[in-house]
Amino acid sequence: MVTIQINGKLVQAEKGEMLIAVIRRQRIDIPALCHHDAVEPCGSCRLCMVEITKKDWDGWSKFVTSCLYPVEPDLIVSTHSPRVVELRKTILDLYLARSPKSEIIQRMAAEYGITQTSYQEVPDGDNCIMCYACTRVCEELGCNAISAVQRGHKKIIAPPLGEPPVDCVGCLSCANICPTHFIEWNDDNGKRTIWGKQFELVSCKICGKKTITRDFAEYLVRKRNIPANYFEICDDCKRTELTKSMGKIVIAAQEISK
Amino acid sequence: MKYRFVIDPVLCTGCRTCELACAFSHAKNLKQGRSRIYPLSHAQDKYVPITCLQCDDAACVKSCFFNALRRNEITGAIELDLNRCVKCMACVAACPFGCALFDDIHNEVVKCDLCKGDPACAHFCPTKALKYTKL
Amino acid sequence: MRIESAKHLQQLQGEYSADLNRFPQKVLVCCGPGCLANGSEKIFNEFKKILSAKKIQGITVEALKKTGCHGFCAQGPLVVIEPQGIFYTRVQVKSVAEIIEKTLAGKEVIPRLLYVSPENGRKIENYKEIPFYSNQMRISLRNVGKIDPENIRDYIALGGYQALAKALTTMQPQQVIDEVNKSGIRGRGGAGFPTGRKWDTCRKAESDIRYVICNGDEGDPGAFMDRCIMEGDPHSILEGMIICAYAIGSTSGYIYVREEYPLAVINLQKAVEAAREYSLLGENILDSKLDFDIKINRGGGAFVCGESSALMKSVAGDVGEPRAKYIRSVIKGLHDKPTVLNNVETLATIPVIMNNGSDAFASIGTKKSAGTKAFSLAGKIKNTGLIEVPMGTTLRKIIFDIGGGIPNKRQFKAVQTGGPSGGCLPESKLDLPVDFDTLTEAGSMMGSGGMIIMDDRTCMVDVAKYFLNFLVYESCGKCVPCREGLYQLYTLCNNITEGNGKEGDLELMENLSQNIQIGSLCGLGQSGPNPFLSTLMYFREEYETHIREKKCPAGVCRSLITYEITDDCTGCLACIKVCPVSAITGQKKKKHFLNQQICDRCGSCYDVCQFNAIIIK
Amino acid sequence: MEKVMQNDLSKIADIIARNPKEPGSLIAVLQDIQKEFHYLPCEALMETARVLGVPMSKVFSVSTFYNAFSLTPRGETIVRICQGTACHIKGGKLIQEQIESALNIKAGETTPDMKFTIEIVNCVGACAMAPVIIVNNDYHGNVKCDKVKNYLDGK
Repeated sequence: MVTIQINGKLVQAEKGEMLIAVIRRQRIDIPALCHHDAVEPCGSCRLCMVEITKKDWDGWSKFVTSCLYPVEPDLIVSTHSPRVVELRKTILDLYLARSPKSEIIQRMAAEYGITQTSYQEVPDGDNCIMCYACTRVCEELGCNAISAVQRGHKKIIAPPLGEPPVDCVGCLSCANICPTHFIEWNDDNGKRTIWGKQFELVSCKICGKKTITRDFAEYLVRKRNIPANYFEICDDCKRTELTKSMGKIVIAAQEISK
Repeated sequence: MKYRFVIDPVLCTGCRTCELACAFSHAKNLKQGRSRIYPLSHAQDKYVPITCLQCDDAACVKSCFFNALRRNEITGAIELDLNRCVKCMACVAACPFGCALFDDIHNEVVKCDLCKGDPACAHFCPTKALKYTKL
Repeated sequence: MRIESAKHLQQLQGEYSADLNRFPQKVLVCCGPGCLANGSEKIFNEFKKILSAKKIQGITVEALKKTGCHGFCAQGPLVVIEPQGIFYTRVQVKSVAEIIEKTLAGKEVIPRLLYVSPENGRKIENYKEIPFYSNQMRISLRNVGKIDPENIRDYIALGGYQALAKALTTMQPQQVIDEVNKSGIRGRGGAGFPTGRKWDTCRKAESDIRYVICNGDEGDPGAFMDRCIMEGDPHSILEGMIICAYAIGSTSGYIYVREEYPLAVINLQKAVEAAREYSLLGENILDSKLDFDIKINRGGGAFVCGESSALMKSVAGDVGEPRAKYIRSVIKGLHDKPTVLNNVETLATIPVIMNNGSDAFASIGTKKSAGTKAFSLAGKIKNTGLIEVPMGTTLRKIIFDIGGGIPNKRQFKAVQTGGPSGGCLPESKLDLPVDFDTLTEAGSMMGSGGMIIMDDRTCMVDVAKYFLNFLVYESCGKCVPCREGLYQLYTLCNNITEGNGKEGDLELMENLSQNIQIGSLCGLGQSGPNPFLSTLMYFREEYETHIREKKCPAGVCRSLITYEITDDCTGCLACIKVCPVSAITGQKKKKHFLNQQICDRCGSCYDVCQFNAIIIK
Repeated sequence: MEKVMQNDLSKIADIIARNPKEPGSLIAVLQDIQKEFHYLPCEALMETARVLGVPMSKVFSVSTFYNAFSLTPRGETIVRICQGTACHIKGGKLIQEQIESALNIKAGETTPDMKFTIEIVNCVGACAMAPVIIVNNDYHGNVKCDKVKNYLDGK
């Protein structure tokens, strides 16, 4: 355990824990777009930056992304110092120029008093804010179906060669983790489409309800050793089946005890 | 593990108090959550409360790539860390008993977490068909 | 050939040196990038052809050396005859036979090929008397231009690998580090981090494996010092790396070299192979139980890979995106192991420190920046080329005494140092002594050592725009301030050059710049606004003229200028010949006419007009 | 994308086999393929991914990140225009425009007859003779606007 100071208050933190976790535990509202507990931090959105200093730093301070800075003893953290707030404003302003239609960006910017970007809107700007959440989640799954392509301002997230990604299993993790809901997909008529690739959805053997994609089910069987028959029926029918078999046992037990 | 959740189906009358208790105790933003327990009927007036069995070698835990499902060693429950969940539905599909669920109201995956050690369902069960007992 | 021990190496040096000096004269043909581009390869081949055919005055083809850059690129192709030091400039293939006949056979100097002093028109025979050379002090470039980089024997003959032998046989690793520390050498790659401290931290980091990486990804546009060392004296880099490996306890090293420098890749590869053959790389080097080998990695062409963590990712075969460095790479670098990353020039300097001692090195330069620094001079300067001077030399001395000043009687306006991370310094800063700290204080930085000199025909807003464009293109795109911020900064700057600047733009840009500096993930973004901020600091009125009067005082921003032909036109036809779009028409001895509709304002006519009859409005 | 011939496929396999079969070889393998074909055929990318055990997405990411790689076939003659700082202030941009208009393509493009490709390079380290263009492997220094066409003739 180490003790650090956040906005003037002494706080206990686990050694090696990232600052953002400690800050959020204190119910201090600190914005972040690329941070998600499910994936490794990458520090691309820069919104969670805080100003840190120590007593023996002679008044010198530095700016770090709290999602990527492990706590150290005697750290003095300001989450809303004037410079940090100014920095967040600039970043949100830049985001607003890039993704003016994104609701979450609009909302976050408004919280920092920005309703209109100071800059020129980026031509063809879309809602992808290049936070890498989708590629990181895909990497974590071990699929690596999509990646960042090109570099700099031209960078986009795309499947290899811009074609339907061979390694995608259609689990929707990327679409779900995307903070701006940019990744499009749809389920229709027992088929799921994402990244231009079509997947067959598994139908429940009993009621026909659609669950996950066949590819994802097979992936779970292969990678995580889960019996294939677990994926044959839906959760509702599984409970009904369980009730039936439990019921038989209950009745049999009652018979015996009589 | 220090406690065990015990279900006695014989005592269950299908009153669905547990469902209500569960939904209320997991309410967020004044909206009730989806119940994690269901007293289902298997014969005339005979019910079995179905909820997560907190399996030892749990398929849901195995299916999660993000370490979002972890066992609470004190309560014995497999808890879902919503901050780590990306709604891939692997656990929902993998649970052989259909006890990992998707809550359309809160738009999140839910499963029984034994209310962190004080299961509301057991608390309110009028017939004591549900019990949470110390080992 | 296996070199068994330090003693064996010493014996070989004697042999090789005698072998090298067995000819009465040597011919050194510069094959540096500048001279090569001017056809020095053909000159070398001509020498080779003639000298292979017959022996002249005891000189065989073996006395002919294809060397690295001699430095004075503006006068290339260069041929030097040693030991007299006769310096032939702008040599052509047809002069080769003459040089052989007159100078080699007849010991006669050819005045036509000598360097002419621009001050008094005197022809200077020995290069050591030319101000360009006499004002220099060469340490990292000590062998460049003097030896055949492809021949390890040349390097050994000049005392190469003796520093390694000294370190391995007479010093403990910690002593080596202490010596480097005491010398006060700071990293020549730009940031100027003390090299000894870096090695020390790496040595003390707990790990079974440590790596040495040489950063040869010289990405700064306008800098070519590292290229010249890699091409002209690759063994000095290897020697520095092996010494470093011994000091920190590493067994494997990498040289990351730009693929845009194909000759550097080839020469380094050959050097590594030769060093292996001589057992200077491999197992039990010089019988000291040190095992070390080097692998060469070619860069893929990304400026950001000059950044340490990006470079290490690239060495590992990944996309060169930097990572946030709360753990420094000396502790957790390549493959998460402690790694020393040093610049080419730094490593090439290490053997000199070992040989001459730390005190000798520390006595050169300034108190906080010891030693010498290599610079490449380019842009609007007479003596473009490669130089090395003690730290603390003033910009004025570098630009005017060594560099010869500004050509075409134009006015000095600014000098750009430090590449895209650096800045532009105006005339008022010319007396600054050049070292790491003064340049940073003045709003620029040392960088890797590129110096671009600008005259009054250079628009500072355009220069800032150029660098911003470069950085937008080279940004890896990982973090927002760099990806979006630099893009917006470029857009605003571009608007100004196109006459669409507004009041308040400069303030917005300043604010944005400050936030990019503190908000970016790596050095590229953090220093990205420097070219803009430094030009704004010293040339604010130029920005304001662009915004308020919609004029470009330097006559560069094409949306803001027009060219006109005045009555001074003598009708010489010169401008008509050079106009690439045929916008100028006219007859001999009659005032020419410029069609503004066709003119694309390239300025070719302006530059060619000898009568100042073309003006910029 | 052009179909790669059968003997090209074996060439690709040879190139990959020259390097250690590990993910760290990725950039080196792609550089060798680029050198051989002057671009990266998509079959080569897939084969590289398979042999080195690197996800295809990463291969694609790397091959689009670095300047050295091109995913489209290049022309016979590659005209590289240096846009280093020294070249820029000495009029490199004008040279670029002249070359673009002479070949009627933009930088980064290839003429429809597959004869020329224009590439922009950020400094080739030959700043002493700025502005510089490189036609295939021949350096041309102190390039003048009106002489640009001469360097392209006969290619």
